[in-house]
Amino acid sequence: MTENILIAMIVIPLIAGLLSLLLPKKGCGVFALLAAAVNFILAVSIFNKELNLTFPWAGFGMAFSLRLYQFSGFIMLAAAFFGLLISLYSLSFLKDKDYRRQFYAYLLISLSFVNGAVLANNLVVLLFFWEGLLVTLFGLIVIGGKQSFRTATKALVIVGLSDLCMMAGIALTGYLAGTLVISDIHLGLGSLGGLAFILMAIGAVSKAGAIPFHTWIPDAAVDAPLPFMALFPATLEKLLGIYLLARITLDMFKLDAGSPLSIVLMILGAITILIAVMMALVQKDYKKLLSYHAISQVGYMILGIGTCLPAGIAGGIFHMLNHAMYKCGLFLTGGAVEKSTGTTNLENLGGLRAKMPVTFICFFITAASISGVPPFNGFFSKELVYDAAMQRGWIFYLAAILGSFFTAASFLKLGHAAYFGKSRKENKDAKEVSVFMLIPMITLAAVCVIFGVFNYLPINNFIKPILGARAEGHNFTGSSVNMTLGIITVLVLLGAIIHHLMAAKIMGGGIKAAEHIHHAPVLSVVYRWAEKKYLDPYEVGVKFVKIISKLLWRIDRGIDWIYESLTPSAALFVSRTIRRMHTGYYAVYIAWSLVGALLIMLFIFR
Amino acid sequence: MSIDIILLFCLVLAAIWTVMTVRLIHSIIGLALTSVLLSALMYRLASPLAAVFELSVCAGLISVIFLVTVSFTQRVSKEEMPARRKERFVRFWGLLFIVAVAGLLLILFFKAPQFQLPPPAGEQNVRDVLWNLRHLDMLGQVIVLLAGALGVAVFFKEHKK
Amino acid sequence: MSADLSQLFGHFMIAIILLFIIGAYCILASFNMVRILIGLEILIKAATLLIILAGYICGRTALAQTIVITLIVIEIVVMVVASGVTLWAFRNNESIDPRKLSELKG
Amino acid sequence: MPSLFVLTPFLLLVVVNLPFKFLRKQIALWPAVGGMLVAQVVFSTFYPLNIGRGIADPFEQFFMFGLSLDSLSSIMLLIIGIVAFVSVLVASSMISEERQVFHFLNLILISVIGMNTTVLISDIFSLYVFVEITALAVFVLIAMEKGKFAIEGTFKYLILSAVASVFMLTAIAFFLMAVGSTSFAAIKDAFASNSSDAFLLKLGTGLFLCGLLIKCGVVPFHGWVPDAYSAAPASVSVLLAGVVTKVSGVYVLLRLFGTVFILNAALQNTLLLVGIISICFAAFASLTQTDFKRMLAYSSISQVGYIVLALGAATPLAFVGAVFHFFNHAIFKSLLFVNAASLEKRLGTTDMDKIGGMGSKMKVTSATSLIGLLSTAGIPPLSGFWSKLIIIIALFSAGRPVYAVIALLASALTLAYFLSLERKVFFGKVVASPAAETKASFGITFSEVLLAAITVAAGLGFAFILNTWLLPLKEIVH
Repeated sequence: MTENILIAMIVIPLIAGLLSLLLPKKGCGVFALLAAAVNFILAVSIFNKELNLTFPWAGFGMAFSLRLYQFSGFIMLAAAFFGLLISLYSLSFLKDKDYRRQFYAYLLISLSFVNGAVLANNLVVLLFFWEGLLVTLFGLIVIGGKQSFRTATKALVIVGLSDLCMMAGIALTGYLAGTLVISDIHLGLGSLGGLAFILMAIGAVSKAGAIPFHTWIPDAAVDAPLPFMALFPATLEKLLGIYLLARITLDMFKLDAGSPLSIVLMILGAITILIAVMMALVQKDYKKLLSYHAISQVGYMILGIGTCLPAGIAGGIFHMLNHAMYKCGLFLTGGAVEKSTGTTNLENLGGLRAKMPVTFICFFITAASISGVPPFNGFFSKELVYDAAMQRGWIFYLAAILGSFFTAASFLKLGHAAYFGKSRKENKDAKEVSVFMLIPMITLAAVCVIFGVFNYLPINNFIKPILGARAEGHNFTGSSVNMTLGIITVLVLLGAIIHHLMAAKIMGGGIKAAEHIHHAPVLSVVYRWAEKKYLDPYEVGVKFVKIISKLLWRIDRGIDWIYESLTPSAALFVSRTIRRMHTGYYAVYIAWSLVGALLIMLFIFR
Repeated sequence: MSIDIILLFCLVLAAIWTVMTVRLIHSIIGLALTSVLLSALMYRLASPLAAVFELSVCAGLISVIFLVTVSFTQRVSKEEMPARRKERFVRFWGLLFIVAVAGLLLILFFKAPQFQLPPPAGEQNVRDVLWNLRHLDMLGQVIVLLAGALGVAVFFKEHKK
Repeated sequence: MSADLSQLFGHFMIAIILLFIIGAYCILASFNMVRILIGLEILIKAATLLIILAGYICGRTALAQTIVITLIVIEIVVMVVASGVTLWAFRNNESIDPRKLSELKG
Repeated sequence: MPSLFVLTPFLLLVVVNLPFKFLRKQIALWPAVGGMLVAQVVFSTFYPLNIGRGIADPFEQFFMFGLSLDSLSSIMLLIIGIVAFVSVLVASSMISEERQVFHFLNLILISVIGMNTTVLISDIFSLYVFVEITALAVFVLIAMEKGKFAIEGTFKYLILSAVASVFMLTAIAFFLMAVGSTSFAAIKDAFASNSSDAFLLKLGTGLFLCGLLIKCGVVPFHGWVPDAYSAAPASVSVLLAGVVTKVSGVYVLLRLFGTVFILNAALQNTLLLVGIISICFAAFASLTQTDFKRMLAYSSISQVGYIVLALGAATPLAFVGAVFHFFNHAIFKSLLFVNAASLEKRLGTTDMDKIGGMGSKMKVTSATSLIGLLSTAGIPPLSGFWSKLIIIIALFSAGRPVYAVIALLASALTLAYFLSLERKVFFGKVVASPAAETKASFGITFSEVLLAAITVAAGLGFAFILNTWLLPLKEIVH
């Protein structure tokens, strides 16, 4: 009867979610926490098992079939883990919010749908849960406030459109493969196969939030409740999107290194990395900056999987896990700052290091992790991706490493502005947040360290089994796969730090606050050396980067403009023309009918 | 055969007159005339019962209905007539043209195709068919008449306020 | 199908097609609702004649007559309702010009 | 058994019209009609579950109606029952004047008889008769209040419907000539056996198709649809949009072109083209509508396009998808028209420029309308999604990927216009609140909740519905 546990994984959170709508507002948080804990325990208990469950569902080959194996178990475990942490965090964060009942309900239902989508072994079942997440996504953004309906609509339209692509992809795949059972599908990339792959991949990467399907995420960062950001764009969507991308590249289609589609994926990854990180660099809002990084990091995962090399795939999936950890952690620190100061605008923040030491330490670890500082986890996954990207072409590597540089730079800026510098009067009353909010942050930071230092733990337990035969004879663990690349990474990071310090000085942003770095024995020398020699080019460089960033901001908003203005106005034009054709005079309508009838008769007797 | 052709010709002429004539009353009379010719054709086609029905109901009752409607609504003075005649001609000369051209083309080029017909059935009496085989149509007629009665009640019955 | 029947069909068909043209033209070009109904009547008459013709040609006059009788009953009720609509259009607009009935549009 | 669905309402109609005063009392009329419809729903729901199929029909020997009840008819009966019941419920809270109530219920009964018979019939001329009866009853229903717009809408509907009748009658004449009979069985044999004249059959099929397309109201035969839907009184527009057009047009299309006629390639292409044109054209047209009911009418055209499209794919799966979409569409479109009725009752208008921010004031209406709109746009897990999915899969497997992709893109358009509607009406700013605010009545609220519940339940339990009610359809399609 162990198979039934698969059903329980879907049904228990769903029912709990619906129940929490009925509970009184005070109790629902605790209830949701318990439900999330049960979900987590279940996920742990079936991790590393292989189960199959099929029962007839809808005929025409659409059986309700679930399959638990290494990969799905891993994703479920991760999702359950984050679900648990977020519900714990929300307990305090959403204490006095009116919408918390709905929030918990959507959270639990989302967990249920994630479990279902991950377990699904039938494309239609997958689509069912996948699309179900769209509804909870909409609901979660909408409860944020007055402005959020617009954002929610935007998200719904963008994600909904790409899901329609995926629906078409699924229909096409089912048609080509002759079956809808995922584990039986092994397609080549012929002309139609390629189309099916592209359609499915659009669904996957847009769920993960890659460019150009990303524009709702920064908007949601401002409008939606913060735990939503930590839960959805930062973790669950990445888990699902990358999961599906990995499934379609690894199992369902045979994507080889060197095939044009692989290069398309890599280019998409590289572009996503660069554009989003440049965007992040010019943000002045804590949450918005983080949200752009949530987009940028997807690029690494897509790049990694797109290489189709074992190291790259391992790196991509590992990066997905790591990213979920640190980005979730970062958003949680953002939430802590918002909770205690009431703002996330960097211009109104400063000197929080002393007032919120625990938050600061968590921020420090997770930020270092996202920047790829050894020995935190981000470093190792990025190294795997670098290694694979280098093998496929130096240009991809260059894009990745540049992305890394700017990531580090922007987090230095963020950390500097929020935690160092002078304390502003807006946040002089700030104090450390409650323990419920701290525990998730600390947990995540700790895991970042553990997965970094003991990186063989996740790699051997989670990642390698997924790759199966592909991983034979490869070793992804250890300090770094490729020492040279590792050293370059470290140098780049140092460069980023220097860049930040110079920039901070030139821009006049609280340089004193960075003194501990400034006076570090080695750095001070490098710093002084750099200051003398490269000051002017540096200024130019900084300006140049800023111009590029501004330009990219325009491009980014341009994509937004296509979504928000161009397409609608074209549609409206067509619509108005059609409306004008309906003059209201009956003879016109009869004439249409007669002409239509004539055409049909001609067509039939052609 | 030739009687058929003459009747058909008259039928078309009557229809054209019905449409082209200026006064509505003439139009209604034209329609009744068309009906009469139609029932004659039905008689020619071995359908006497339908012909009787057509004659009594279409030529009679429908004309009455139209006359009632016109008497409720039409308000055209005699002075307006010439203007109306002109305006009507402007709009309807096209019909004459189309009918002439189409009629000519059809007469010249329309070849009656040889159809493959279903096997002949034993001749049945109309009453037998109507009363024994098509109960549903009878029910339909009853309900249609009820609907018509309701229509009259809704549209024509003035009710006190 | 004998040659006689074929010729008969041809003659009737020409008249029926002309009736369809006349009726359709009347419906499309009339500025008076009663005339539109008259146009409809002509169309329905053409269809009636066609049904009788079909019954005659394939030797099912009984069935065709039954159909036509039912059809005539329906036709008259449709005309009653249509007259009612015309009447109320006149009461609402002081006119039975169908051009006045084009306020619902777009 | 099948003739009960015709005779029961007929008997009720006769009883209601007997000249006894107490029978005309409203208090007896509403429950009688409502109860009859509920009974119809219950019977037709359990038909596929093999309950009540064995009940002998005493009328069968007496009247030779030649009715036949199969899986397709039972679904249609179910839909007719539900929607007519909802329409009666809505009317019960909108109409109060005694004469009007009497007329309304009589006409509803007549239209229900018409539709019930239409779906049970197996003779092409009787089919025409009952389609016409339904239409007649609905003409009077739309025009019942005799307002300016109501008369105008009725007029356009009447004229176009009469043109459709002419098409259908001509087609019937050709069928009669080719087959020598008007029963479905004979026509089906004629198609299958090759012993009849192919040209006449083709001619008849084409003309009948044109007539039916006018009745369905698909582009370019749709001119009357927005006018009639928006001009009808609230309760009638529920009936008209939810089931009348669907049964007298779309059902007949499904029945004839799915189970009786054999579609050749040209006919399939015709249906596919008409379907896809309707989907896109109407979706665009509804984008800039300012009247709630007009927008719904255009969306109705667009959704009927999906059904026609699926029929054009001509596979059993597509047919099942079409019927499922038919069911879903009837339910959620009625739901949306009930929402419109609710707005109309409360605010006296359905012009969206004059309505705004009703979300907080009309919670049930706004929530249920969201369900209806999302289901129409095909957002999972609501029912509309599943039927669209089946249609799309069927189109792919019938080798028509282009149509499938266009249909998908159009459903994105649907989403767009519905979201704009939702934002205007329920989330936007509160536009000067009208004086005539009354409380929503029980009838409307109940029907909203009922229909929304069916939509959600059909979405969550679509597998069950598909297996129980829709899979038997495969047997009647060829």
